[in-house]
Amino acid sequence: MSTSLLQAQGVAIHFGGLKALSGFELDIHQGDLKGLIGPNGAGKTTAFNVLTGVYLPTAGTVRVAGEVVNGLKPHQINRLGLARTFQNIRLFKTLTALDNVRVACLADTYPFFSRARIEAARRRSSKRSGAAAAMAALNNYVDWWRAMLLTPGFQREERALTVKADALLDVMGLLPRRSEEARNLPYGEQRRLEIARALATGPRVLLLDEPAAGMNTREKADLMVLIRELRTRFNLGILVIEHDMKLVMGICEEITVLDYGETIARGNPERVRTDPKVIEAYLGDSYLAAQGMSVPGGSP
Amino acid sequence: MRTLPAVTAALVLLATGCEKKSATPAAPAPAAPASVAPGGDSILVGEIFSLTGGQATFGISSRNGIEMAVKEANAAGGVKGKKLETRVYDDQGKPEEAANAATRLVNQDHVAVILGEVASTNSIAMANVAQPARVPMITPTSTNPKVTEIGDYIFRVCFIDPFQGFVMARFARDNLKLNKVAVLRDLKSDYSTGLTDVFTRKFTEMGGKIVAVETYNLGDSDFRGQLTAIKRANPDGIYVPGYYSEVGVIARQARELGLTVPLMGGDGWDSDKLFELGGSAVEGHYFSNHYSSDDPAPRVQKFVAAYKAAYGRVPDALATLAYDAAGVAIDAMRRAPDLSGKSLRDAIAQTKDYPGVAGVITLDDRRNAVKPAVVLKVGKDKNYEYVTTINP
Amino acid sequence: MGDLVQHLINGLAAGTIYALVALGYTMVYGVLKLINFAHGDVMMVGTFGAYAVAVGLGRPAQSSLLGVAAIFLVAMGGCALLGLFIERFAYRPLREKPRLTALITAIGISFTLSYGFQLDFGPLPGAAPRAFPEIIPPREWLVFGDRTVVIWNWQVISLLIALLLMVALQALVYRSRFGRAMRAVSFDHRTAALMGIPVDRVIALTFMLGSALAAGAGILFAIKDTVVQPLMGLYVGLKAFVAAVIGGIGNVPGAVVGGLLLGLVEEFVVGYSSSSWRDAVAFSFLILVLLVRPSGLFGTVTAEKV
Amino acid sequence: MASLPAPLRGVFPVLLALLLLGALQVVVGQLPFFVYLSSVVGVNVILAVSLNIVNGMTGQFSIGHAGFMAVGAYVGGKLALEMKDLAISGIPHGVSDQLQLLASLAVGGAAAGVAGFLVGLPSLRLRGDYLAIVTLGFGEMIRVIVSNLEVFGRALGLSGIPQTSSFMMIWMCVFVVVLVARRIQDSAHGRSLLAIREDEVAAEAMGVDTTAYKVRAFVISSFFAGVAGALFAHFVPIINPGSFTFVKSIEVVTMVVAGGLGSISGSIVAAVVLTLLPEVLRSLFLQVGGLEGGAALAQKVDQIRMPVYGILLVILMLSRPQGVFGSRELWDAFPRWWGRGRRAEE
Repeated sequence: MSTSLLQAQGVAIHFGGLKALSGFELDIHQGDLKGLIGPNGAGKTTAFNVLTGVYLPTAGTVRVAGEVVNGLKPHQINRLGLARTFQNIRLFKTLTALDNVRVACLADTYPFFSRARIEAARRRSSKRSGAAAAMAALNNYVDWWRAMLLTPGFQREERALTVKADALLDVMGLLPRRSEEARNLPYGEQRRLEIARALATGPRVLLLDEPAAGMNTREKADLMVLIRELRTRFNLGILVIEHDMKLVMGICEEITVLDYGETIARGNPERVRTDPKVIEAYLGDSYLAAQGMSVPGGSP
Repeated sequence: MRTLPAVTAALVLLATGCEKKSATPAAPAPAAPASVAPGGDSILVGEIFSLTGGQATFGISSRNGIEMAVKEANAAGGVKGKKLETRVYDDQGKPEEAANAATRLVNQDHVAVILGEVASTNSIAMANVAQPARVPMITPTSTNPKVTEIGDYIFRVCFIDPFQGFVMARFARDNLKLNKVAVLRDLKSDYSTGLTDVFTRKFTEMGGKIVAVETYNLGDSDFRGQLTAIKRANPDGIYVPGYYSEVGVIARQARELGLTVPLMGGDGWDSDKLFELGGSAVEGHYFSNHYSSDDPAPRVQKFVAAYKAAYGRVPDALATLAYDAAGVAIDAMRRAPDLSGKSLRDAIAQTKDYPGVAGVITLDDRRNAVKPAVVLKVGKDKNYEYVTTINP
Repeated sequence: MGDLVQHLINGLAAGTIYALVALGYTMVYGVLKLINFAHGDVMMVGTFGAYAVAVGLGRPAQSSLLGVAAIFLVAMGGCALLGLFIERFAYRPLREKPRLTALITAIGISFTLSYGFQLDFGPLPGAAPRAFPEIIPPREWLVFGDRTVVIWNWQVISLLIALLLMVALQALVYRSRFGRAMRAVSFDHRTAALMGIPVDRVIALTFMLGSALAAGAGILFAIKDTVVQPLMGLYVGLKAFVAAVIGGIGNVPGAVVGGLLLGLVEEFVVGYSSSSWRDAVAFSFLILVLLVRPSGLFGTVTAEKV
Repeated sequence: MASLPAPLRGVFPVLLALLLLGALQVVVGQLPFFVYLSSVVGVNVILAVSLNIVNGMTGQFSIGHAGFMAVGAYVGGKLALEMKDLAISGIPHGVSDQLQLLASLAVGGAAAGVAGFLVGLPSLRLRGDYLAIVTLGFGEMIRVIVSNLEVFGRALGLSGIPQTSSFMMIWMCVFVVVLVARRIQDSAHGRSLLAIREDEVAAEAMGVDTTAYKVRAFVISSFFAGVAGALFAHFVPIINPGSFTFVKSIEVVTMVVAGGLGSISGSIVAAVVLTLLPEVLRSLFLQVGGLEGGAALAQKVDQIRMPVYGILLVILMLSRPQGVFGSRELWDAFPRWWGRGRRAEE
């Protein structure tokens, strides 16, 4: 199979005495569509935060595209090809839909040093290469000047960015809403805008944190189709956190179940569904009482 | 990167292509005729003082002094058949506001003469506006030498900082016979720095020794750290060339820490507030000043009585000098052939033996008044005792 | 040696005031997560109130036990009301708004008070400093050697008051019902409201308490430095904030320790270097603490929720 | 303007402004008080617009802007003093003066930019109110350091700086600052700044190097504050530490907040109005109030300015915390007229 795009090995994170996550393993390749489930407070979002660099793991390693990313900042990890959405939608509220996506469209122009050259310098020396950082910073400063002087090249790039962003909005069915402020969009559209924004960073792996939360049945069905479509269209590996069992079971090929930070089960949907530990975790929690409806019969 | 050679070339060109400016550049055209008041039936006198802020009593006293001089002149029939009128602006103690106000006085109000500022920083700011506009300016109490150096339209009716430092150094050495003196100066005021410099030089020249130099910031109210450090040096006296707003508190805290040696200062001490803030702790200390209200000379006593009647208190030096500054200006207006800036300037420059309340005023060729200074001792009943006069 | 001890005493005396003001800062921050920028100016208003009462009482009465009590009570009570007023009309409407909105409001109030008091019309005092009456007649409490070290009665009284208040506040916060309510509000005021805690009242009371403390601190400050002036609150307020942050904002003993520490540091900078660096050193201290240990010396670390 | 060829779009507005301001210069050159007042207004506009880049666009609350203005004023002023007796050969003195002015603006701005970098690097790790207090502390520290340096004249400050600034020069600077602020706002960089303001965590997750962007915004903002300071030094005859206290910082903050955080045009309007208000009130009192009462009131105008700023801040926060303009722009109202309004282009 292809090389691993996102890999977690023995990842643990402790907050004071609380073990929020321990012994977490994950491996995502191109074309994978995996799920991460568990009761409330099981550590799912914590796992996302560790993978994307918001938290530094206490133990274990995270690799993105083969590179160890422990200690890198979220934006650096993002540039290696990992993008995410948020459980509690975190759009740039007062920016338009278009601008939300354009923020994430990283300009691929490098006025002084090519991206390849910077990468080469970075790989040659240690991870934190001064030369590479200097080159990137210089690039960026020059780019600011181009923006201030409004050079023809800069105008061209801006137009290219807009075209790219429009294309993504179109994919997510948001093109008619492009000039709307994000906060004014309905909930479902906000969720889709978040995905569009994540895609704009050009990821190879996409992490979706409860993408269907707050959606009605119809919207959820559409979303399932869309997620599958995205995977093939953008050659992605996808990891989904979801409360809606039906959705997860419906699209994921492999599911990892967390409880109190421990991985209690892993496997294909059928195996996970029948795993006694999983059933206990959900039943033992009052979770099932509240959410149980969704296990067999779909959402209320 | 292509631009780099071009930039370098430009820099080199700049570096090599510089020459000394030949003489002074062509004088800017004088602003609109400054002398004629808009109404035509009155002459406007501009005033700028700090009426708010920590040293507001200085500004208010000065304003009162000028007000009195103007009233007296108007009562005596005005000048050239016209009444005098004042236009006062508050600069809040800030130089940029002083410059702003001066610009307003010159260009909008078209005043004949500008009187103003106590703080030298602000006077310099004003002078830089008045000079190019050719509007004469007289500062009553700015003692920094730089003020009148700005140009030939800028005058003063008081002595200058170096003289005050000189006076106190001589007094400390000759009269008080001090050997070791510590200095506590205000960092935020140029006045305090100026006095300190000259005092230090003169005092050392005369064989004394400066044993400690400590600093504070205008607006502070705790000086124990500095005073404790001074106490360690065990001086015979402390020179505190600051403003009354801090000196009173300093005196109290010095006493509290067991420092009983005399404090010495300059005209910045001169305010009723000194007694209020310092209480009994300020008694027995010395400062140099422009005049003494105890002076039995009739013109002094007449002024003191009139001022007391109008404002309910003994005039301090600020009020007196402001009164004199206005007097010099009015006297010059009477002597000048017309009220254009040029004529008025010439008339002021020719001031000779003008009988000011705070001494006879003769302006020298650097437009400074040559006057003696008095040393006063702070007395028990909220008064100043005249100690001696020191001549330049 | 003698001057070292004297510097220590001076520093402690100055630090005591910072500590007292910092207590109010830290309590308000504790419940509201608001840097009450106007705290120092509330202190100034309280001090002017005390000044007015003391001058009104006149010479013998102002330094009698009853007179001093009256001065403290009126100033602290008046400030409590002022604090209540500010909280009710300026901060409460903004409680659900971004924190910066409240901070800007606080800055606005601070400027209104400190520069408003500089005006010289109506009952306002004008800019010139005024001598604060000697309501605690200064007496030497201890004198060492040939007056190389002098400790005054008011220095001891202030320090005792500060320590006493620290203990009392600590007990209030951790031992009383009201303190429990305060801590609940501090933790999450929405949840606290759901639990039946009268959040508005708790916050208002905390504000009143903090403002009253500020007035008390202001009077002790005025006794120490013998002057009152409208701008006195600006810098003391800032320094007290620095002290509160050093001690760990929201932490009662931390505020006192931070205040005393800052007072000592400033005193030694002034005594052995130059007063020109005093403020710079105080702010560098703040920046250093925030960068190295953002939760202060006694604070606890909290992780941000994503 | 939309039909303008791309290479010209960058410079065209500048050329246009140059012509327009040149023409205006001829007209107003003879009105010294107007020129003076417009200089004060211009400097305040630059300060407000530049602070808005940090406080409005990036959402980081700095209240130490006066410190950077001080750096620009002192460094630029000192350079001008050093060059005072020099002129570039081969060109008229007037032109040489203006070139020297430009040089001192650039150097003053650069020095302030460096100061901004040094301050921003550590402090921008902090958020919200903590950042605010730390910037205040840094602003004061800069002032203390400057006022302790012998080369900068300590308490007396610098005087005798050639008064070579002109109406045209100042407003050209204003124009350039506004233009740059607008172009940043309309560029990928500006969108990243806005994203940081809206949600720092999300921006970071979308690949925006938030720390670097914040520092850059801070540097640009400080640079322009330095330029404003250097300009200030060229029309105020004396600069001293007292002009750059945190009272000045709060004045600028008031302008930005009143205009609306994030609105460039809001900052401009607020800076103009708040600077002119005391002047207008003063003339009004002098005109209307009769001689005695009017003059007395006119004197009070300066006193009541600071408390009025304070009350203004409180009222604004309570009634309209987003400021008068919110984050909208004046030019959004006339997209066609302005050629390429932000939304019209999209």
